[in-house]
Amino acid sequence: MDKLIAKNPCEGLLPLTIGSVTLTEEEPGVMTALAPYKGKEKDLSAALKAAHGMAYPAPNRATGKAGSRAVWFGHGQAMLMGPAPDASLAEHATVVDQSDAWAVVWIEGEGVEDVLARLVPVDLRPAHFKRGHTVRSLLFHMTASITRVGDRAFQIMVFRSMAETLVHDLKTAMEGVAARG
Amino acid sequence: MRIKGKGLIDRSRSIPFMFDGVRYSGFEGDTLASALLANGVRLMGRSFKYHRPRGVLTAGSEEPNALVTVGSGASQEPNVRATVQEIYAGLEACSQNRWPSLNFDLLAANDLAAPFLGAGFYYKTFMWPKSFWEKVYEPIIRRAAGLGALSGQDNVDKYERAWAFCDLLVIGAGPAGLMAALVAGRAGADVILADEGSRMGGRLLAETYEIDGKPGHVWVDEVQAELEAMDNVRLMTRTSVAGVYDQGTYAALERVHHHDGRHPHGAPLETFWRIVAKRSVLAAGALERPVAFRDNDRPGIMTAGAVRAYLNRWGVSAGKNVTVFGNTDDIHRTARDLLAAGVHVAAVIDSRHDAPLSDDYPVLRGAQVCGSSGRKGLEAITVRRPSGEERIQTDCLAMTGGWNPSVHLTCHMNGRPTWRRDIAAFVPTPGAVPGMVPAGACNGSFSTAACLREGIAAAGEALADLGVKLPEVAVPEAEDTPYEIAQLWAVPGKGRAWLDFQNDVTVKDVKQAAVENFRSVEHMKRYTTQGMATDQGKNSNVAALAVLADATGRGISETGTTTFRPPYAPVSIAAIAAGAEGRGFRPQRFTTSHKASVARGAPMIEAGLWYRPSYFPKPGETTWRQSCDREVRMVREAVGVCDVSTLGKIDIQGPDAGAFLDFVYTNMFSTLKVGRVRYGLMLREDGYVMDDGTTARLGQHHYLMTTTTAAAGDVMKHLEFVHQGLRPELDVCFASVTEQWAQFAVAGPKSRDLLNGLLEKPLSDEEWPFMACGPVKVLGVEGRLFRISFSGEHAYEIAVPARYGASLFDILAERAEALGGGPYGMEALNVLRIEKGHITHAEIHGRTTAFDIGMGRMVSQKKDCIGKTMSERPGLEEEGREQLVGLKPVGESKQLLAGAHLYNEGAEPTRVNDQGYVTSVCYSPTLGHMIGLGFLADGPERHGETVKMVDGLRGVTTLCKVVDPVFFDPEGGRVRG
Amino acid sequence: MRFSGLRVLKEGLTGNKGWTPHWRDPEPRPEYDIVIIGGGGHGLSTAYYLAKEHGLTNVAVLEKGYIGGGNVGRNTTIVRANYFLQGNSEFYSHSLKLWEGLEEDLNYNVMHSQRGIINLFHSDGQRDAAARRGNMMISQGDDAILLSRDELRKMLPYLNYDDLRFPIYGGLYHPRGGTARHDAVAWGYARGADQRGVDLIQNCEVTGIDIKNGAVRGVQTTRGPIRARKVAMVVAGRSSQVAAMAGMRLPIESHVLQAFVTEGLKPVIDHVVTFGMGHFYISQSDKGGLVFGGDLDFYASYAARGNLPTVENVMEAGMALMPMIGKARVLRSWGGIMDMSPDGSPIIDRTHIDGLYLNCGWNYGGFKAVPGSGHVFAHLIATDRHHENATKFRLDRFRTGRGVMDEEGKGSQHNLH
Amino acid sequence: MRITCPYCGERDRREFYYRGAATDLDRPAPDAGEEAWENFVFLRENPAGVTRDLWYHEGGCGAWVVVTRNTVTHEVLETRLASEARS
Repeated sequence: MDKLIAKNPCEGLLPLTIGSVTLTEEEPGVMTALAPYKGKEKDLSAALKAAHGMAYPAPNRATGKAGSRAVWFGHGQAMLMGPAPDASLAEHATVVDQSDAWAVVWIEGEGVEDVLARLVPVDLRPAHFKRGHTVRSLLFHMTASITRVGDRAFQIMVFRSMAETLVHDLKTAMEGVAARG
Repeated sequence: MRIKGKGLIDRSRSIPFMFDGVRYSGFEGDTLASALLANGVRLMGRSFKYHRPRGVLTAGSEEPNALVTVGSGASQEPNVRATVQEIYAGLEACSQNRWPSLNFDLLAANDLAAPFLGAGFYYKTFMWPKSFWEKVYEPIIRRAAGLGALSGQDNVDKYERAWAFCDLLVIGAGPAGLMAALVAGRAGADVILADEGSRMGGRLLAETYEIDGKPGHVWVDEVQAELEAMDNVRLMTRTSVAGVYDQGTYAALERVHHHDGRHPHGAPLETFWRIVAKRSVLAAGALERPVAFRDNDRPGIMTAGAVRAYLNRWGVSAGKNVTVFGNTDDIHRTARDLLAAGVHVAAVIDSRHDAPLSDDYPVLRGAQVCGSSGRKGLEAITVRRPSGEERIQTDCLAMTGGWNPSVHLTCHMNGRPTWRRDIAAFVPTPGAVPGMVPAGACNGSFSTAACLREGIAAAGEALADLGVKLPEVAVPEAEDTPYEIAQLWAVPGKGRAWLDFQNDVTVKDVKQAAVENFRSVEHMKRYTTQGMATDQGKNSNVAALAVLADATGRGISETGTTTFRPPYAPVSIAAIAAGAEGRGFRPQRFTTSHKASVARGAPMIEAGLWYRPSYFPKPGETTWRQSCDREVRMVREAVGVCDVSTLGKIDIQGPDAGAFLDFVYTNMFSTLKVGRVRYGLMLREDGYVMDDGTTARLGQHHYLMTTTTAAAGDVMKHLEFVHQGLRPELDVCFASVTEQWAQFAVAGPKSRDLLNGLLEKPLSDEEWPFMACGPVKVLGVEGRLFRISFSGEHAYEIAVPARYGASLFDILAERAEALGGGPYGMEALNVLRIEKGHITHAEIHGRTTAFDIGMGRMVSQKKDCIGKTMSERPGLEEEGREQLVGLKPVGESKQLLAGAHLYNEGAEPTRVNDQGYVTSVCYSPTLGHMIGLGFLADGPERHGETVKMVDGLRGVTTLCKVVDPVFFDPEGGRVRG
Repeated sequence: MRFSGLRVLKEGLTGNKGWTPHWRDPEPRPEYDIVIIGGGGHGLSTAYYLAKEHGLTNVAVLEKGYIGGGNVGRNTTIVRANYFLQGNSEFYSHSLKLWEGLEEDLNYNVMHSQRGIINLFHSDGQRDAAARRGNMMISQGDDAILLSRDELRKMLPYLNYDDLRFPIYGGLYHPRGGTARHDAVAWGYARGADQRGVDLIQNCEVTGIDIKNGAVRGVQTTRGPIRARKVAMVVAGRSSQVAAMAGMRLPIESHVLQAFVTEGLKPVIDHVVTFGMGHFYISQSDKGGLVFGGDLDFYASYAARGNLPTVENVMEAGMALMPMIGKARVLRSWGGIMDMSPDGSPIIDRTHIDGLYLNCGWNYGGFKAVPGSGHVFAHLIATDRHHENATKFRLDRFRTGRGVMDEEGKGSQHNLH
Repeated sequence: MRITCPYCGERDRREFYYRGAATDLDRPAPDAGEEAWENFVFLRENPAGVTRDLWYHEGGCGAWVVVTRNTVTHEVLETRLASEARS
């Protein structure tokens, strides 16, 4: 009997360390896009809190913690990352499985902001972009979700099909920063 | 000539370099220009038009003469300013625009023909005989023109782009900029200080000024050290701010490795910065302007400020016997600096009648230099005094016509500078760039003390808006000499007096332009080419317009300036485009079956950003057609597998999902049953077809829309617009799930057999009729199945979460092969759909209506939808429109070509006889001949008629029968069977 | 004065003292038969052909700034006749023919250089579209050649054939396409019109259009009122504002289009080359600068200056397509104001006001149209009938949907053409 | 150029897609007549000065934004969500 074998988006591409910065693939678990129905944002937030222990995130913010996070994902949308969504959420929001739609990487180390400054048109320096902050923006030519998850660490998401370009672009930037010494 | 003990160079480090094949040496800190001058080299280039011998004129990026080519091979860099290029061991530079050599340039003959080559001469000649312009004249002109040469080889160097953000960007690190950055930094503001030089300090490095009793450069070092220690301050040297854009966006070019010739792995040669600053202080300094007099372009004649810079910063005297000429006190400072360094000053020629006298050097008051001599370098000047003309031997003339504040960046947003009569210069107009405050010399304040004061004030003004309060700072003590100038643009007299050195524009040219009624400053510029050289008129604009003003009897203010446009200093294309070369031009999107397809030998072709397999060659197949024909037969006779994941998939949910779909599609979706799929047509608001695709109803409030691969992004944008902009009251949400699902078409009479091995429950026509959809378990994984068909066969599309895509493709392909089928690519997909008359964006190319493609009846009359009203305009659905038909060759020629045009059988193939065109063609292995789809005037009424297909490009004429666009199985029995 | 090589020689030998103004600067008279609003390329050529072809010389061209100060002096100087839709095809063909005799006609060297244009294509679909275009060009009587990738490699060896994100499949070659010296075109027409008696009035801004009983009577200007029987609006970039003076609302949105020139370089690019995947077009001027451009900045603007994202996009396309230009440095960038129309094609028509004529909506393509536009517009003004090569540029085509010429297939969103 | 997205704050212009005049929000009734529809789909005020137009935060949050700005100076005066600007 045949069996379906799962593959990660960045398989064969990561991990990668250049200079002081390390890039690894993250396995985020279940990813669920939540889009609250009209006027249901508060109810959804309450349900989310009850079921998963985190509020529905405000724009540009992520709630929860590693392994169980809700990341604001744009106009009328958040991405629940980690737990399988509780059935109660569907009363207040559309619930769409996106577990396989995104390549998720973790980039960390001294100078990581300099690496991202080569690709992202948003100020991600610690004073302006703190832990728990997130943006929807561009990473070179790709739309991306970027979240600060540590003092020197970011989670970056792009469409799954673009994993190779993501790694290529980050690698080039990492080399440029490393070469500056 | 190097002067002992002078300069800010490191004499302990001697550096060898080459210029025009000759080995020289200089010191750490030298530019190519300073090192060549130190070695006694004066001739460094040739002018553009007359190929006049030229030496260095300035000591900065505005240099018009000393342009060289650095390096060779793919790294060859043309038009490098010798005044900016720092030397390093191994640097190889060559002069340019000369043949065979710099010293002996045959094209210098142009100089003799100068009387015939004046302003705009080419507009008046080269017209006879008619054919000679392109064949003879233009090629000669082209070859003679241009400066340096590109290598012609692909770029191999790395470049980089980056972003930076700050509260305050300070542009220029002279006294004003340093002071502004210092106080802003102390106040805790987030500061970037950028300077184009290799070292901060600006003119303080070139002059002998003291600040707070210390030599200027020592003060600079102290300030720099304090700034470096601040976390909130970022210092960027070798960084030229090139452009100012809206809302505080600045472009800057950092030269990262030009100065050392090193290429550490991954290191960029240049970085192109996008700096976003809430406020900025412009402290760009000023540029000195030459004076126009006869033959003022000889090597050895340079600006006085450059002579001082070479002396004070690089310890080089530009001559042994120097003369100085000008109209401000700067000439006396120049003489004093030279004398202090032990250089002989032959004479100081001051155009002002009340000029100060000196005991140390001869001063000729009220005098002007009116000519020069010396073949490839200055030997003597002629001075005109009230008493008569006098010749003075000299090997270097330091001249000044005063200073032009560097107002350029304040003009990038359409600001016009303001003329200040007292300093005979343009200064920035306040508010020209929102949030930018000019300070110091660029603002027309030339003394060191004024620069320091204005630096503090500008930082205060800029930051006050941001709520940052500056600490009290004492203004350091420095010279505060008033700037006194007597206007002097061009010394009257015969002969040619240069304004634009590189482009060889003289005072006469400007006057002639005025005579010919090119009196607007823009006309003069365009007619003479003044200001269009690599310095963009930095050395010539003001003097040229002063000459024009004089020639037209207007004031300078009234005459106005041309427009300063970005970039301030030229920026390489490679830097601005960094990262986009080759495959980096756009992201690459790979399907989950990509690797497996490549492993099977499939050539991958671009489909938007995606890659898709063209065909899957089998052993023995030598052409794509063989593979394609086999794949088509395979689908028609057994089963084929094709990755269709690239089609856009949009998940649409909410109580109003049905109503929303009814509004974006021409046909009804609210009436679709759960578990069923329907084909939908989408219009643009102007009534033309936008896209098509199938939409499945997965639940009461849950739909899944598919779009074409090409239009996926546009459709998403459109849906968001319709929802947010036109129908925000509808409770509906959508999410792209294109990437979540890997989806494969399984098509052919044996498709059900293939799938039955993978699904929990065998498929039946009762449970799974044509256009059914629903959830399934695929080898234990939750998936989705759609019984839809693009090929016209009994077919399904099966979807699983993308992580399983690669695995499922392998299993499907292997099982298909076991059933006598296999995977198929885009070529076969295209043939299958043409055989069925299915359209793609080759047919819905943005100019076709539902009426044109035979789907007019799909525009429901029961409801409004996007595009409906405009689709009912008379011109969009009337007689004479070109409409979709099938085409079949019936004459001798059996060839059909997409892009060919259609004519009536007996008509000449001319535009006026045009009846339509062919959009898609293929060889149909099913039918055994070529078939085509096209648009023909009133086509549907002409089935059975013979028309003529003409392809003039490829010399093919084919008689075609007009037929129904559905060539194969018109009843559609196979999809249901 | 007639220009010739001999004249240049003679003047050179006598100190260049005999040159005279290329055109006069007359004071505006109180009345003309025809007033043309706009002293750009199209306005000047209209005046020229009114005088030359129709003997109408009691004509004034009113220019608010200086002659040729608009888009005719800020473009990438490309001249071509490679359209594929009826209406456009015959018009640009007509215009190109006028270009081909322009130097002799004007006695002015506008440096029309038929160095050939190559439009690259990067997919089967693009090749089919190029073939459709090329076949239309041929059936119109113009020239077009379909080049294979191998033929291109020989002709343009410097393109990126091996590593391009969107590989080159081939090109559509239009040998009669090329470039011209933009300013000279304006000056040549200005001089020609002036010599025939047309008054070119600079620094004269029109502030109002006088209309009485549905007919035009003249214009108000910053230099006083001027009466006229016929008034022609030829003010691409300001069409909406001028038409508003006549109470008209146009199907026009104004957009910035940037262009770029590099420092002078020895010849490396002999043709005009366009990239099919990044909207990029380039040629090398006779002075040696690479002259190139790309997309609009895409937002409505009258600022005549652009922004960085478009600069970067254009450079990206250039670098991707021809990696050898990396070390060329951009010397200057500028922006023109484009009249973008809802189908990407121009409007040359009468208006609902008697004696008021409209010429606008040139999108990206106004420069190459300068001779043709002036020629057919002069015909319309003089005869009140559309020229046979410009029957389809009607103002009402959007309302009726008849004869829409959407070459890009992008529909009514103005900036997508 | 920088535009303030009501959700994301000030962002570079490259993150946005431009559509055109905000009159695109004022869709006429299907039976409003030829003139109203021509006006809506094709004709434009096209002012040299303050205008309202529609931008889509495509490289960001996906919001359609009505931007009030000056077409001569490029000054941005106000931004609002399209979904709220209309109601």
